[in-house]
Amino acid sequence: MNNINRAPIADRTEAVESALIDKGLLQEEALEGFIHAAHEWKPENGAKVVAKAWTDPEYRERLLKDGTAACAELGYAGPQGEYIVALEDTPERHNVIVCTQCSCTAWPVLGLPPDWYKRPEYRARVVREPRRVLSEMGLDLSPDIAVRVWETSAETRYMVIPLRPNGTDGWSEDRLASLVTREALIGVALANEPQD
Amino acid sequence: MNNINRAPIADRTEAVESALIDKGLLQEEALEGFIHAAHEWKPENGAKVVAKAWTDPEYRERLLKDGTAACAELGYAGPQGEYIVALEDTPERHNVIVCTQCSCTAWPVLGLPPDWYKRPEYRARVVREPRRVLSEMGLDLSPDIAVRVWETSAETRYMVIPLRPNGTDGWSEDRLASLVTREALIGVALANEPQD
Amino acid sequence: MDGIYDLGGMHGFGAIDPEINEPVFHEEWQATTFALMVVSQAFIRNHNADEYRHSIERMEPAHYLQAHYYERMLTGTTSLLVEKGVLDKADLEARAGGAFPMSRPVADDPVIELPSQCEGRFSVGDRVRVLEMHPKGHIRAPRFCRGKAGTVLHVAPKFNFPDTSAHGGELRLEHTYHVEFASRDLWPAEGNETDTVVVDLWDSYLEAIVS
Amino acid sequence: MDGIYDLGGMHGFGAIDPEINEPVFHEEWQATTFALMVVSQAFIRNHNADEYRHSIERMEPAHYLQAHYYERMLTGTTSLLVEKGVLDKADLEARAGGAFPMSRPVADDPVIELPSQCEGRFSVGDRVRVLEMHPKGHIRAPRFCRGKAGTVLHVAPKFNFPDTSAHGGELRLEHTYHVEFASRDLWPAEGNETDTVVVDLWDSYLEAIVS
Repeated sequence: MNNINRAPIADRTEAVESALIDKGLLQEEALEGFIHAAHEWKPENGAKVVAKAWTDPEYRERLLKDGTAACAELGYAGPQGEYIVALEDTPERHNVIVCTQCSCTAWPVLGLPPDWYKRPEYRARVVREPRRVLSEMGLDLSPDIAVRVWETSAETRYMVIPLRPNGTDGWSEDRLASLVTREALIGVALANEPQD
Repeated sequence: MNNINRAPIADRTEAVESALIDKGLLQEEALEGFIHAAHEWKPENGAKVVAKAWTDPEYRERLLKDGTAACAELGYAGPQGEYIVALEDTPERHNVIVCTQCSCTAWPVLGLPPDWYKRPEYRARVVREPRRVLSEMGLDLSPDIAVRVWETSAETRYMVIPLRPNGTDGWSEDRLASLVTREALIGVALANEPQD
Repeated sequence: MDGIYDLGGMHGFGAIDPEINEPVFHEEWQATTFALMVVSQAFIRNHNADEYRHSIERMEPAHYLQAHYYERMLTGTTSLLVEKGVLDKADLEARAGGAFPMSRPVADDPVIELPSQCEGRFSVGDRVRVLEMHPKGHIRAPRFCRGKAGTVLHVAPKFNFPDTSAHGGELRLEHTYHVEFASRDLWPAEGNETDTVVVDLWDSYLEAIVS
Repeated sequence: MDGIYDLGGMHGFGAIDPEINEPVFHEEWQATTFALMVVSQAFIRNHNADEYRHSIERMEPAHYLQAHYYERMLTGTTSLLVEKGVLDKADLEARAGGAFPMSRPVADDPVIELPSQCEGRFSVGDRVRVLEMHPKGHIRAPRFCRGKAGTVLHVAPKFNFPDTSAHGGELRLEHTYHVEFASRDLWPAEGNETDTVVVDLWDSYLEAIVS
């Protein structure tokens, strides 16, 4: 039963598309809009939110109090962003996000999630052995730092506000944003250090 | 990682065999003996045990008290038969066997287990919804009959002694044995009714 | 359902393998599938996200584990379109030139009775326990926290209770709570004493711990 | 390990599909694999059945679920032969003309400390509870009965305790017990009141229930 020879996945996809078009339910161009939108949801958006929070204490406060509204201020809103909660890293606590049961993510600020986030390995392991997973991914946390893993099991969508790296005093928001990767917004990495 | 194109399973098997032969660890003929033995373990053996238990009350008593010894009396012993326990069906209780974690079976009296017994479907479902599984397999049990599912989690190997069908008075052991299938010895079927 | 999708805490999985500069989609069919998932919501009567999630959870377990995310998306979406009579499986297989495996059917009797909790019962700081429940249908409380005790960190707005809405049942709004569990309460042998896991849980999934 | 092999009670699986007059082996490689598994025991230092079972449990979960029984047998057996230095993976892949996936490595720290119980502690009729334990290595108490209470039906002879022997640890002999659980205690919503599940459990897995 499991060794069925499935039609190639591209052919299965085209079968659904062509069947919907032939039934008059879909116009081919309709798909383009959604594909375009998917490219507008990206971690660069979240990076700008973080950079602003690093430089503007009042914005940071608004972001922590109402993430959805603070992201919308910068134009980031939409599906999978109906209730955004920003998680503040501190020297004492590191935050990391997962969705063990599917692959929920805050699309408007993190983008569609990367493959590793959606695969069974990350989903199975990070809730149970986060330090080991982070270490394998290149982030060794001191045992003094508490790890808080956030399981995206309902409708809240999370983003991490990583610690601002040292040596970035006086940097512009744009320059700061360039230090914030998707991995940092998920919590499997820190913000990048400035390159000398 | 999961979509690896594995070498065909027959080629992988041959790779192991040829590597062991080239290392001088194995002579090709050595395998034949084990393959031959595998064909000697068969449900017809268990059927004979059941038929004898149906006709010889003292044997039945010995079988229930020490299944290993009673099977050995008829010449059925060997690997996966070191501690055999026979389970007696009654009008009030039906027994059914599974190994949820691998596929352990009493080889000498049941034979190597059939594919359906080793697949995830049976292993996952029969402990939790035995009545439904049995019904799907053609055995509808009255709600008045208790179901006892035996999970082969340690070294005990089980066989079921099904109820002797009506209309078999005076039958010889051989004739009775022909009514006992592997499915009946596992408990997913009853002994066959005599054909008119 | 106690299904394969509920992976949190399962042993036996290997390394995470991040890709540098991963594109939004790796292949065209993935982009198409994403868009088909979005537009299909319009063709499915009373479509909701819970029913959609469950359509993926119902995939054959071996297929689920092996499939790419967008193959899971296509399988779930198409299964719903076929189940609702919008598309026909035989027609799709003819078009695809081969087998097009669908998700397995919804279980009989998929929902367990949990009283509606439209008034939020809990506040920040409350100690709560997740019910030890095992419905055959959709549920969003991962198994690793069922039966476990935690503390409410945050009260989130009300959202549709997924267990009923996934199965065409009652649409009811309930608060969800960010409930923090000590990692050691979930997996005694692992983690640091200070490590925690926060799970976002509907009111109906919880009971008060009276101390 | 809380692994994929521990399937008892998992939802989402379909119909059982028995074959009429099934042969002992369907294909020649299956017979060869069976014989290779048996003879290989001689080439593996201190081989035991527990280590062998665990070599299969350590398969990649997606591979495990999808593989035929004899493919699981070949993968486990070959993984042990490679791990023990008898065979070489690269050589096998060259011979096979393609990838030959092995089982994943044994976890660090696979065994949890359980005191040896060489004297049988329980008798027929005793009420016992299965410990709520989750080692990363081999264990033969299925998860569906951990933490649950049952009654001893039968005391079986002593057998090697698998959790330690699978990992090259202490060889210790303990009685196993046929412990009967009410089906409703395992899965409250299912089965009849009279239905039960009997699990064969080593002494170390159990604790007495003092009433």
